[in-house]
Parts: sequence; structure tokens; C-alpha cells
Amino acid sequence: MTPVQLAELLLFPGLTFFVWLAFLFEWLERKTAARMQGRLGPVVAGPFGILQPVADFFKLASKEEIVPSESDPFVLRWGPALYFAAPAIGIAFIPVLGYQSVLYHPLDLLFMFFVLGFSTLMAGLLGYASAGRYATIAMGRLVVQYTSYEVPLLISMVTPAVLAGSLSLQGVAQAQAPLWYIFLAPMAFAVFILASLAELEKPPFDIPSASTEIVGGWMTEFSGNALAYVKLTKNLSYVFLSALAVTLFLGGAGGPVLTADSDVQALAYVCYFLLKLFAVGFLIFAIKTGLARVRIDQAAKVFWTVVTPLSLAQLALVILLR
Amino acid sequence: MSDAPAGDRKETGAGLMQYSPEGMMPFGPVHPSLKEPEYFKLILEGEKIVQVVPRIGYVHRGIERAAQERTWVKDIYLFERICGICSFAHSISFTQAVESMSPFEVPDRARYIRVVVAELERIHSHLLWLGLVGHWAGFDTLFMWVWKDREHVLDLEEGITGNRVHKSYSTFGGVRKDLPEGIGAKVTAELGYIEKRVAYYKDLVQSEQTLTVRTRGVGRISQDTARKLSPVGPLLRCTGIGRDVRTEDPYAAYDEVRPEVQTSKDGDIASLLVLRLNEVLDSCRMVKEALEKIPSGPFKVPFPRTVPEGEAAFHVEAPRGELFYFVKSAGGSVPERVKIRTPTMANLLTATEMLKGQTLADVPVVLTGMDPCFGCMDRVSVFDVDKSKEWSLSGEELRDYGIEYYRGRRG
Amino acid sequence: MRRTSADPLQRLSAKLGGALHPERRTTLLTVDPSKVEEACLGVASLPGLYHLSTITGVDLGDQIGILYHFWEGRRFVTVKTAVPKTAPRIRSVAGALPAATLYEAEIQDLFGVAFDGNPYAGKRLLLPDDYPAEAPPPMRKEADPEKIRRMMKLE
Amino acid sequence: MASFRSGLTQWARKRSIWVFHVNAASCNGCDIEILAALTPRYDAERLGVELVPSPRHADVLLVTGTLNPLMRDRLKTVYEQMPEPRHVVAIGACALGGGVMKDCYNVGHGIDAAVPVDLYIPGCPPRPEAIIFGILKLVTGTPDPVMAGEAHVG
Repeated sequence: MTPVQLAELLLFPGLTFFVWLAFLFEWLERKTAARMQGRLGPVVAGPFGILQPVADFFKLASKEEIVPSESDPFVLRWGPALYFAAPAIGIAFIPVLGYQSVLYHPLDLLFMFFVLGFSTLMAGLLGYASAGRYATIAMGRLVVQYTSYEVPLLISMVTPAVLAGSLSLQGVAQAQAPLWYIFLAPMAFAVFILASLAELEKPPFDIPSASTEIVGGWMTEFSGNALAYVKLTKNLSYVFLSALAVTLFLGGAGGPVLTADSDVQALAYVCYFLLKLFAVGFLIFAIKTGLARVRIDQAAKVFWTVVTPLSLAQLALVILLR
Repeated sequence: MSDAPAGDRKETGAGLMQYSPEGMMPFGPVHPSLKEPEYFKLILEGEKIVQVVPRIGYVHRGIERAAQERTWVKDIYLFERICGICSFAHSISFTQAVESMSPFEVPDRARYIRVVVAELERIHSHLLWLGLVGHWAGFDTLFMWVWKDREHVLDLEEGITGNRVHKSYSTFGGVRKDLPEGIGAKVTAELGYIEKRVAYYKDLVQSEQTLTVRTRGVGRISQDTARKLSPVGPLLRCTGIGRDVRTEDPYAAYDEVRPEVQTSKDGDIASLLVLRLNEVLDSCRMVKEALEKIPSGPFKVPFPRTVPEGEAAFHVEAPRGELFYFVKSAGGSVPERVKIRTPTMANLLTATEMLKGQTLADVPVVLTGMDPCFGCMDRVSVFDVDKSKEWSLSGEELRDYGIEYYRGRRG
Repeated sequence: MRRTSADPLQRLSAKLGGALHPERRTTLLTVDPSKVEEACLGVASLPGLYHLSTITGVDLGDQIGILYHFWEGRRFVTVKTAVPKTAPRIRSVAGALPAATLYEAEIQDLFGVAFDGNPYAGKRLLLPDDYPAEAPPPMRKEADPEKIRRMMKLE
Repeated sequence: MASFRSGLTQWARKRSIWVFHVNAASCNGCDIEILAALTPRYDAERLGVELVPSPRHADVLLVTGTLNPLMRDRLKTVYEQMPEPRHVVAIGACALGGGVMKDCYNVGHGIDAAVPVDLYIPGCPPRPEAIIFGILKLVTGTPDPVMAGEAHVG
């Protein structure tokens, strides 16, 4: 690996870039929610409170870390790192500079399936290791929810791949140059957003972390550094899923070519990407803020009886039309 | 809160029913959805609740005893602090109970002012409750909106009485001070806004899908159960029994400013939502009507420091239902006995009944649905009522119970 | 209205050997402790009187008075009885009127009256579980709040 | 580097205050005012104040109420679950010293008998402004217990 590649991986458009995006997303999320609720939201940390998530992160990192006596200290110590690793590796495959991503493999879409599943698995493991009663209940809910949304999520991700005839994210993004797949497969996009809400544990599917029912869900027993990383990972996953939606349905970083200068054009691509990313992000904020939480059995029912058939129908339609 | 069960064993030994720890889950006393500490042991079958064992007493302070050692006037301020939400209902109930024992007539103006403030309090309490239902159903946006509007009502209350929460407004022989100048126009303007918002919320709670699936058919109680367990207030009225102290046994000026009793037939949380919002609209109308009809004259008559010997039972319709006071005087400067039965106390049995058969996710919604006010209630406690004998369950029996439960459901 | 529903009350009172005192808002029916369950059931089965508002305990010196308040329209019907402090024991009405369960439990906790047949018999409901055994029930006249506080180490 | 880190921590701690609320036998008055402090008119989130569901996530413990014997041990348990650095704020007359309930038989004289209190906010109940003012006073670094919000007592 060359130094340039390493820099790309760790700084831009790799990890550091996306971690800052994650902070920005949390700020936007809180600010949007606040404005929709008739409040101001954070204002004191940095201009317009933009550094609020950063302040939260460093404050948590500076706090004492309590390891409950019944819990598994090894998992509690290293689990958050693995949990963080899942979206952190995933984002490296997202093409940001034009159709180029930092890491590439012709079958990397399949790897995304693994990343998404792994992240949920780690959440379950962390909850289990912390050995709290609420965490145990949360785990049960997490598993039920996972089994319900995972199938439609995967089917909705396969649909663009079928359209593009490619199993790599770069290939899918490139194939959308003439027409974005959101227009060809709108239902798949809708299913993807719904399933993302479930994967991210956002309302109406914030069942595994429903604070008014089971305290902090599987995060109840975490404190200090571990909590800081767990929260950061959740935000990073948020960005990661939005980025996946952009890549699969909104033409990735693609857009009009403005100049022949490849460096300037790369900047334009980043701008296109960010614009689309924020559009998807706002869509999720808006859905999340305007809805109440559903019950786990209701969520499972919705996913199995409505969302999954919908995604299958979309896939069949796409295959027939191709 | 994983440590909440730590105290469990001790408590079990000291009198609560014994249960096997499998599937048992503590709910409280410190839990984010109970803003007040109460402890519910939920016996679960998967996510389904088969038994509820509440333990109250976490807010017990011993107010009734302290009242016997303080003068009549000091007691007004003590009783007001039983509950921060229905504080005015407590003070009018106590003052009217005492007034009914003495020959002094309360001036008409004071009777009307009491109606105005009591109805404003009902509006504020119901809005507070609607916000909390939203919060506990995971719908924080609704919570924020409703509490924003509630501030308008608090402004009116503050304008009239001088304080937002504990108003110290009603006193023996009338109210402490007169209505401020020009309050009528202000009230009409603010209540117009509230009415518009409440009409919108009424539409919202009936049409918002994610909210209706959480509330429709949840926590259903029948009229028969209601007759048996004597719940009060909206919880009783949502089963179709239209009992309301304000119409059946009018106090203050309720015989001249008459409320329309709201009822519903469904007896579930969804119907409670609509019913309470209808009551808010009705209260808005009553406040305006009372301010129009209000006679001029004195707002207070002098009242002696002692109360003639005798007993009186008095009740008012607090936001949560019938609030009952029994006062006994030996003719001295302190009461001989004051007994208070708060609405939540009467409703708790019904709430445990509503919880059974629901899932864990429904607990906050159902508990909120009854609009608990444990601060009020805590002079008493509760647990299982269904099986009137003491029973302990092993995991095996719990399973059998669950199987029986589902069989009963299918059949 | 009052006349028609007062008549069955008089019949009930005569049957149980009690005394009936109609007052301005409250009709008082005084009965012997052994007849309380019958009296309460009799009152509760009268039209409109099914609502048991509450049960009050009162310290009457050497006796503990127990009052069952039923509400209908503009009046209360109160069944009144008293048990001696030396043997504070009475049959529970919770079997017939489930709503009484808690109110009886409260009196048991605060006045130390035993209710035979109440599901809460012998259990703490309201007071802390480690409420000092040597202290009298807190609502009795002889109980001194200061002393109880000291016993519970609140000071 | 060390000073940068401590500076960063200081900066962060003043801007991110996560509170956990315990009602130790209160009348609800203070509790609804705490909630009101989070709602649009007062909006404590502006200042980074957030209500968290678990004491393990919290920096500040808000305690209201008279502390009856049943809640005394619960309060200690909750306090022990909080990670350092942690602070306790007593809100309302009852939590300060028993308030109007002072001589009831089931009531303690203030929560400082159970947990160390950093700040007292008087009032029955204190207004939301006073609560926000008090929490700010706490994090902007006053070492001694301060009677915060005297001007705002409602």
C-alpha cells in the first residue's frame, strides 16, 4: 500500500472524513429535530452548536469507565472497537471521488452485506456481555428486528446490482450515469430507507434502544470511553447507510463534468456526493422525528407482510424489464 | 438500573409475593418512563405480561398525620403539596370541605374564580398528560409541541394566582386575591390558541398511524370491571359510565357553569386520548363562560381560625377524577382527622387489570394512559388483585400459566 | 329521590340492628363490626350506590373507627363501625367489593387494624419494610412522629 | 499535549451536561419543572443539557423530593452507578431540607444525608430558569455549594 493510499484510507476520503461527517450528522439530526419541535437545539458548543457531538464525545471519553461485576470485561473492552470497525471498513468501499473508491473489489457489494450483519451481531454481543436485564431484553428485540429487516434490506440492495449487472459499488454507481436507479426502482429505495431506520434503531424502529421502555437498551450498562465509541459508531453507521443509499440509488458521486482539470473535478464530485448524502440524511431525520415508536411484533409484521413482498415485487419487476 | 433488583430479595422476603426470578423484570423505582418512583414487578412470558406486582410507598410522606398537628390554615399549604399537578384541586377540596362545616357562605365571585382556575388546571394537566403519552410512545415531537402550548396555560395561571405550580390561591372563605384587571381578554386570546391546537392534536392522535397502533385496543377495560373496581375520572368515563362529580354533585359554581360530560365506549387508551382532549375543549368553553357570567362583589369573607365540631365528606373532580376528602373537627384550631383519597389510588387496581395480557412495550403507554400521579396516591400501596390469595410461581407454573393463557385466547 | 332510596336504607338498618342518622350531605349507618360486610353489600346493591369512594380510619381514643363511604348523586352513604384498640380485627369486605382491597390495606398499615381475608393481610404496603416493629402504627394518637423518625434513623 | 488534552476535556465538560433525574418522594412539582426546562420555551438542550435514560451515562444527578426511607437506598444505588466525575444537584425545598413536609414521620431532612450534594436550588418548586441557571453554575466551576437562582425562586 502506497503512502497516498494510506492517507486516502485514513484521512480523505477515508476514516477521518467520515468520522467528522458522523459528528456533523448527529448535529444535523439534533438540530433538525429541535427545529421541527419548535426549539433551537444546541447553540453554545461552537458556532450554532455544531461542535456539540464533539463535546459529548470528548466528555464521555474523559469519564470513568465502569465495568459491571457480572459482565464480561474482555468483550466490554474490545467489543466497541470491533463494533466501530464494521462501518469504518465499510465506508472505505464507498466511491466518493468520482467513481473511485479507496478500496475496491469486484464483489464488494457482497462484503457490504457482511458489514451490515456484523454490526448488528456486535451490538447483540455487546448487550449480552454487559449482562444487564434491560440489555438482555434489548437483545431479544434486536434479534427479532434483525431477522425481520435483514431480508428486505438485502433484496433492496440486490435490485440495483441486477439493474447494473455488477456486484461492485463502483460498477453500480457508474451504471447510473444516464439515469439514477431511484427512478427505475423507487420501491427498492423506499424499502432500503425503511430497513435502514431499523438497522440504525431510529424511530419508528428504535425498539432495541427504546429509552422509555427498557432504559438504554443494550447500551444501558456502558459508560465513559466505551459509550463514546458506541455512540460514534452509531452515527458512523448512519453516514455509512446514507452513503450506501447514495451509491446504490442516487448515482454515487456522479454528476456533470465541469472542467477538464481532474483535481477540480474531484472536488466537484465530493460536493455532489455530500449534497446527495445530506438529502438522504434529511429524509431519515424527517421520518424519524415525525413518528412514534412501534411495537416489536408490529415491526416484525410490517417487515414480513408489507416490506419484504414489496422488495421482492420490485426485484421481480426489475428482472422482467431488463 | 440493573442494580434495582439488588434490593429485590430483601423486599420479597419482607412481604411481597414470592416469584421465581426467571422472566421477572423490575420496572422502576427509578426508570425513565416513570417520572416518579414506583416499583412494578412485571412477570413476563416472553414479552407478554402475565402478572403485575406494584409496590408503592416510595413517595409516602405521612402528610395525613402531619395535618393533625398543624393549624387549619397551614394545612391548606400542606395539602397543596401532595401533588404538583393537581395542587389546586386539593386546595379547593379541602377548603370547601371545611366551609361546608361552618355557617359562612362563600361569595359568588369566589365560587366562579375557583371554577376558572380549576378548569385551567384541568387543561394544563391534560396537556401535560398528552405530552407524556407522546414521550412514552417514543413520539418526542408531540411531547415538545404539547408542552410548548401548555406554557400558555401556565402563563394564564401565573397571571391569575401568582405561581405556576403550587398556587396557594384558594383559602377558607374565598380566594386569596381578586382576578387581575383585563384578564378576560387575555384568557380568550390564549384559549382560542389552545382550542385550535387541541383540535389539531385530536386529529393527529386519531390519524397518526404509528400512534394509533400503539393505543387502539390497548389496555381495554369493560364496564363491568369498571363497576367492580370503582375507578374514577376519565378512566371510568372511557368505559361509557358518565359519572362526573361536577355534574352529579356540583360544587363551587358548577351548577351554573355546567360541564358536558364526555364519555366513550371503547375503554382503551386511544379512546382516553380523544376523551381527554374533548374535556380540554369543554374546559376552555367553561373558563370563558365563567368569566362572562362572573358576578362582581367581594372575593373573600373573613373566616374564623377554628372550625365547629363535626364531620364532612367532600369530593371534587380533579383532572384525574374524583378527589375525596374526609374532614373531622373537634372544634379546635387543628383538625382531628383528615383523610384523602386521591384519584390515582382509586385507579391503580384498574391499571393493573389493564396491564395484564399486554406486552412489555405497552407498559409505559398503559401506565401513562391512566395518568398516574403517585405523589398524590402515596398513602397506600397495591399489588395483585386478580388472585386474591397469595401465590408463588415456579418457572414451570409460569409456563403452564402462559399456555393456559394462550389456549384461552385461541378459544 | 331521597325518600325512595332512604327507605331501603331504613329497612337495611333495621335488619342489621344499626342506627341511621341522615345528615345534610351524608347518611350515616352505624353497625356492629360483625355486620359490616352485610351492611356494605346491602348499601352497594342499592341503585347508583355501587361506587365505594374510600374507607377512612379514625382514631377515637380507645377505639378505631372505620368508615366506608359510598357515593351517589348529591349525597354519601357512610357505613360506620368501630373496633377496640386492644383487639383491632375485622372481617375484610374485599371479597365482595374488590375496590376495598387497597383502602383496607392502607388502614391496616397506618392504624394497625387486621382485615381477615384481605389479600394484603400481614404485609407492608405503604410504610418501609423495615418500619420499626416496636413503633406504634403512625396514624394512631399515641404514635409520636418525632420518635418514629428517630427510630427510622431519619435524623 | 497534556495541557491541550485537559483543556479539551474542560471545554467539553462545560458544554455537554447529561443529567439523570431521581424523584425521591417528591410531589411532582419540581419534576414537571425539570421536564419543562427541556421543552421549547426553555430548551436546555441549547446548552448541551440532555436527559439520559441510564445513570451510567450521566454527569449530573438531579434529585427532587423529601427522601423517604424507601428511596434512600435507591438513591445511593443510583449515585454509585454513576461514573466519575459526577455531581449531585438538590432541587426544591424538600430536597434541601424537608420543606413543608419537614415533620412528617416518613420524611428525611434533605438528600445530603444520603449523597454528597454539590449544588442546592431552592424554590417550591424552582422555576425552570432557576434550574437551568443552577446547572450552568455547577459546570462553569464554582467549587462550593452555591445557592443558585436566588433571583429566580418562584
